[in-house]
Amino acid sequence: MTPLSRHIWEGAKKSVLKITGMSFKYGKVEVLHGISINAEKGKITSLIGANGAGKTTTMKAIMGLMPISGGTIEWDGTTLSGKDPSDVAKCGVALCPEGRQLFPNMSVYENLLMGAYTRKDKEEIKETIESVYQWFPRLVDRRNQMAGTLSGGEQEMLAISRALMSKPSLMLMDEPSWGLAPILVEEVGEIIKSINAQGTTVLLVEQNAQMALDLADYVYVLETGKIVLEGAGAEVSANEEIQQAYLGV
Amino acid sequence: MITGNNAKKHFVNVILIVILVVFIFLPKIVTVSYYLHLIVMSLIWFILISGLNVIQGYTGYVSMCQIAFYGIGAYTSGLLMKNLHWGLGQGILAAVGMGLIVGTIIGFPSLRTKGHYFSIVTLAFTMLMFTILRGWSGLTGGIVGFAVRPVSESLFGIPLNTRQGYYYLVLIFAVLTILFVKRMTGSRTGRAIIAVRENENLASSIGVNVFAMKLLAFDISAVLGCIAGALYMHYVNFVSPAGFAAEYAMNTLLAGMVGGVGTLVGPAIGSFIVIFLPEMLRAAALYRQLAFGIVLIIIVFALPHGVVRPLTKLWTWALAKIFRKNNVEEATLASNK
Amino acid sequence: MKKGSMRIGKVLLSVLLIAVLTSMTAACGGSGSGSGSDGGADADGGAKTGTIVWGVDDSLTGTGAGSGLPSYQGTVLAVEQVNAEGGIQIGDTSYTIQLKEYDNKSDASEAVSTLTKLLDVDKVHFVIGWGSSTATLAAAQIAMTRQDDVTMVVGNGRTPMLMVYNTQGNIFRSGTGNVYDPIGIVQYMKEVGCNKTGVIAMMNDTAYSVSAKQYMEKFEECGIESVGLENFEANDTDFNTQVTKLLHAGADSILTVGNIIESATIVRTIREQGSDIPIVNFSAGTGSQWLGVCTNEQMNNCYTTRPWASAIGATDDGTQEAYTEAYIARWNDSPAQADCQAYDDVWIMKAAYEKAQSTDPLEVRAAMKELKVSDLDPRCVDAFEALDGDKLFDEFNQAYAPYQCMRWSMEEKTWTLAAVVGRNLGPAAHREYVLEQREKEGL
Amino acid sequence: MSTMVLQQVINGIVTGGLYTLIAMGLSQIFGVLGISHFAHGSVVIIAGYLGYTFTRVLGWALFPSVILSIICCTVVGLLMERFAYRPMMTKPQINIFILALGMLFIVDNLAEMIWGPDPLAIQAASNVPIHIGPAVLTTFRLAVVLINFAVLFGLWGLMKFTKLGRSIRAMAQNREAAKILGVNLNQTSALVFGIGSALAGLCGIFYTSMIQIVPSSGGTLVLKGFAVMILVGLGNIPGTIVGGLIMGLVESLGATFISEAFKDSYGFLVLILAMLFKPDGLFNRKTQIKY
Repeated sequence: MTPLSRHIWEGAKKSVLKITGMSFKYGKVEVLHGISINAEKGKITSLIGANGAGKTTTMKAIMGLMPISGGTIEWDGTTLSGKDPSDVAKCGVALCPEGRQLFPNMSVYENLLMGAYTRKDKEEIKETIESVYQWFPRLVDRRNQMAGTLSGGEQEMLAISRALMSKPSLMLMDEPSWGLAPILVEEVGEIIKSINAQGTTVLLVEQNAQMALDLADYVYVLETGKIVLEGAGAEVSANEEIQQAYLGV
Repeated sequence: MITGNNAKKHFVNVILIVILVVFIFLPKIVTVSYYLHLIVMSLIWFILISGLNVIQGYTGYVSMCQIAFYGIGAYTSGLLMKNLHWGLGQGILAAVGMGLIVGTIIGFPSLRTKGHYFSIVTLAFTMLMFTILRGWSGLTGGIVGFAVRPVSESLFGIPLNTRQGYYYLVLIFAVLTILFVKRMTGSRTGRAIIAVRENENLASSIGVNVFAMKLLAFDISAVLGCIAGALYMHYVNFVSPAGFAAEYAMNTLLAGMVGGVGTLVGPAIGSFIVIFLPEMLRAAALYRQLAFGIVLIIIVFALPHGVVRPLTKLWTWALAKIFRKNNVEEATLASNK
Repeated sequence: MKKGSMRIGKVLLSVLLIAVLTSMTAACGGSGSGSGSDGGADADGGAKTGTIVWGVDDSLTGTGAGSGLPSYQGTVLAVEQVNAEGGIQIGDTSYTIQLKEYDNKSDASEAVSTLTKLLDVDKVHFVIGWGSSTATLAAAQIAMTRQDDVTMVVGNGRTPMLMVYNTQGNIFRSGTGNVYDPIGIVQYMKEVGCNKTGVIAMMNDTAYSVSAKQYMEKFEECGIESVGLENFEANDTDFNTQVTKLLHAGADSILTVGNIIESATIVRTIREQGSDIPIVNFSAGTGSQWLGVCTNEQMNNCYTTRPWASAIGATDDGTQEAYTEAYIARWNDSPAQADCQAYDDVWIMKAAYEKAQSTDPLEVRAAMKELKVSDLDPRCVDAFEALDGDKLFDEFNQAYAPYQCMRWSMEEKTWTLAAVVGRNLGPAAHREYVLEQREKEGL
Repeated sequence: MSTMVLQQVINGIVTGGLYTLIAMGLSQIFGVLGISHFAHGSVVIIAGYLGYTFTRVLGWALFPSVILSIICCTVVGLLMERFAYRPMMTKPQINIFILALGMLFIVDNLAEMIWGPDPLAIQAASNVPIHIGPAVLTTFRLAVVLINFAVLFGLWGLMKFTKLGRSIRAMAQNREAAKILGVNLNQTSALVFGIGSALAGLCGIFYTSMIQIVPSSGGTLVLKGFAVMILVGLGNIPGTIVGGLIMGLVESLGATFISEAFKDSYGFLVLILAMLFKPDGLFNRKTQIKY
């Protein structure tokens, strides 16, 4: 796994993510009840929890896709809450959405170009595409193929690389392991590690608790919209309740 | 012991009978026969929009060819009377038959599409029907249209060529339509059609033959549309293609929409509004069409779910208000027993 | 009935709500408006005055607006002129005319609603206007069943079927029906060089299709070879297909039969296809209407042969010029075909009232039947033909007027009189046509 | 006989081009926003009537009045998107459907009141007939065909190779993903409306100069545009060009060989037959249309 070339990541050095007391309502029903999450700069923070605990809602709230009803979201000194997703993207935040959400009738190359939508520099975009191709060789020979025709693993790789195209300083990853064969889950884990190694702060939301715990420097456990437990990765995985609830031990 | 619920039912039945009585004596109350003319037209349109309600309300598909069924029903019974001298009864039966045939012919291609596509394809059918009615001048008399003699039959002794007589005929058909549609929605097939509206895939997964249900709903709307057309033909005794152009498809859409789709009350309110509103706006003469368009837009913005939803809220509120008092009495009655 | 009664209740409750609502308006609506005609002493005790209310039913919007709007404007112009001169004199009372106008959108159900409202709510006994055929025929069905309540005076609704439904004698028409003998016009066409003529007509209109067939019958008599009959629709906009067919069939002249604007577009299409053959239009329309579609050059070598009474110089006593001036002054729009017809209807009504010397509708109707051409005010635009006994109407209440043939003059950029040619088929042929149709319709 | 067929084919190609122009706007707007934009027909007649007013009533030269008419009708399209459709996006689909029809209805009546019911036409200046063998094509109609293909080719290029084109296509395929990547949906849909309305304006000008315009032309034209859109399936620019030509040819040949009376209905007949066999359109892959 050759490390991505140096120039992509200087942007990711300094920032930190602070979410304080965020709550969210679907109509009259409150789904998130005042959760607070901090993501260390350059660290992998992961958020685990059962299905419907509010993980994806949190990710969408950060990205501005859903208006939050309380609390603030701050990234790199600027408040994101209340911003339109296109502005959030301009602040260097990239979301690799649940279910990948590719553009099925556009080629791999065009999907990648869309990833760099917020960037104006033509030359650098070409360089980023070349480095992504080095990173994911399988995408090279698929470059003119319609995204809809790729396999599950390839689609996940395309989704991640599309998010990388905007040179994000904060990478939000929503269940990257969804629907992938175990060996591919391993591969995706390696990719996340190396992205983080380059200094990008990663907020990982995963149902696959094992993978999340292995990767994460810091873990938050979310149940029915509330943070029930938080701590360093090793500490949380040692906790019996977590093992019973999430690891089936 | 009359519990709260039964009392509500009795109250409703009483209102039901009162309404029926009022409608039976309506010709006596409404002296100016112009307004009786409007009420007859509204009842005819009630039957037409109830048909539209079946396909639109219960399968969620916006059909724009109800006005074409209206035209087919009118032309079928009209031409049969003019050329073969068929009577009113035979004319309506022929219209029903024609409704089934045309409903299936139009239904097959259009029901294969969904949502907006379905509406546009049905609108294309209305255009097609209008062009055929206008172009086939040998049979249909072309753009100017044709006339038939007033009906000679009479109903329970009242001659049908008078306005009162024809009013009762149309009233009977309207009541039959309500009973039929209510019976159908309550029945097993009715529930299957509603299941198709809620979730087609789910409905087919539990064994509902989705296409057959949609086609059945479409045929029912076609038959009701053709009956309304036949009734209109023998009431006005003259028909021209212009009355069934795409422009009037707008009126059926408005009536279905304003009244609120998928309810039994919707067609009643929608058809009365579509007939009475242009007459009220008649004073605007030159600007009448424009006013009608603007009202349409206002309704879309103000009442996205149609008139019925606020009305049903009002109705349930009124019922609750009346019967809460009774419940209190019963509670006290039961407690001191 | 228990299970569903809740929903039935809702249905009938709302229907009741609306029914009660409308019956209330009906009750108050009925008495409110003025009755057909009511006399009354003037406030200052001078000459007694009164008002007569007539209904006007025309297609102000919709497909027929092309003739409906001018027809309404012609009516208003005449009524204003009559009222300006003190209205209608009956005995020592002078009645001013009031109009109650409704738009029937040249549509059957609208015509039924508007006529019913005029009769039941506004209680008028005379309804004039009727600029389009469809609405007129629909209303005629009602006139047949309510002969005592209404008399229809039709202007430009020229469908020959109208008089077939005039079984009760309560429908009058000043505009010449389209059943007429085009022999005069066909001879004139021969003179201007039509040898192989292609016909393009609105065949699905009963009026125009009858005329087109009569033209083609007369072609043989006059030695003109007919090279094809093409069809088009009302409001059609693209005629390339038909024109191409006729030109390729070797036509050296073309006859168009239809509405003003469609005929003008056909002329333009012919000129655009590079042919300058003579074009005869069985159509009317003012110079400006034709120039709205064609250029002056394209109109060269074009003719029109419709009964266009307000053609300058149609009669030599200057009535057409006076009418055209008055119309342009009032509506700053040049007169077309339907307006002068409706204009004459008002003068015919005035003559009937003054002949009957009463405001009773049935007496006025009887007087109108017996009207003589000489009774009419000289300002009548149409040069009505005096039938036997100088009568205006024939036994089916149809009036007759000769036809003019006009040629386009490039200098004056409008139609100029070329010849007074055809006369209509006359009462005998009209009777034969009506009786034959009545039998077919089982009247 | 063969010269006649050639002439009808030429007539069909010319009118087919117009149907493509209007279908292109409808297809893009439907693809990106899921709106059946019936009021597109009104945009066409506004451009036509303005073109008539500028050239015939005010007597301006053809070129400036054409440009001004197209600009005006583009503004009208943008206003419709901003103040009519955008607030209704959250409401049930049927409301947008009726809103669009309502606007078509209103503009129809306004046009009748302002410009009157009679058909009007823009007097095309250079109208010299050109003879292609026995068939005839006026210079103006040739210009129409050429401009038509130039515009459509330009649009195809824009969609295929530019960033704007990509973002429009992306938005059509997955709104949320486009939003995440920084595409401003409101701006893009306004742009799509602008382009669509400009194309409709061009169609209005051509239609009014070659044939003539009546207040109800908007309705018939937009329906033909929809027929083409559904015939070929969504967002497929080359397909829409071919679809428009098919519609034009079917009408002119049908009118020649079958009967003139049903001229308008042949197009719809083709649409209905297409629906029988390919509910998703002739050329399109199975697209997943979300409602």
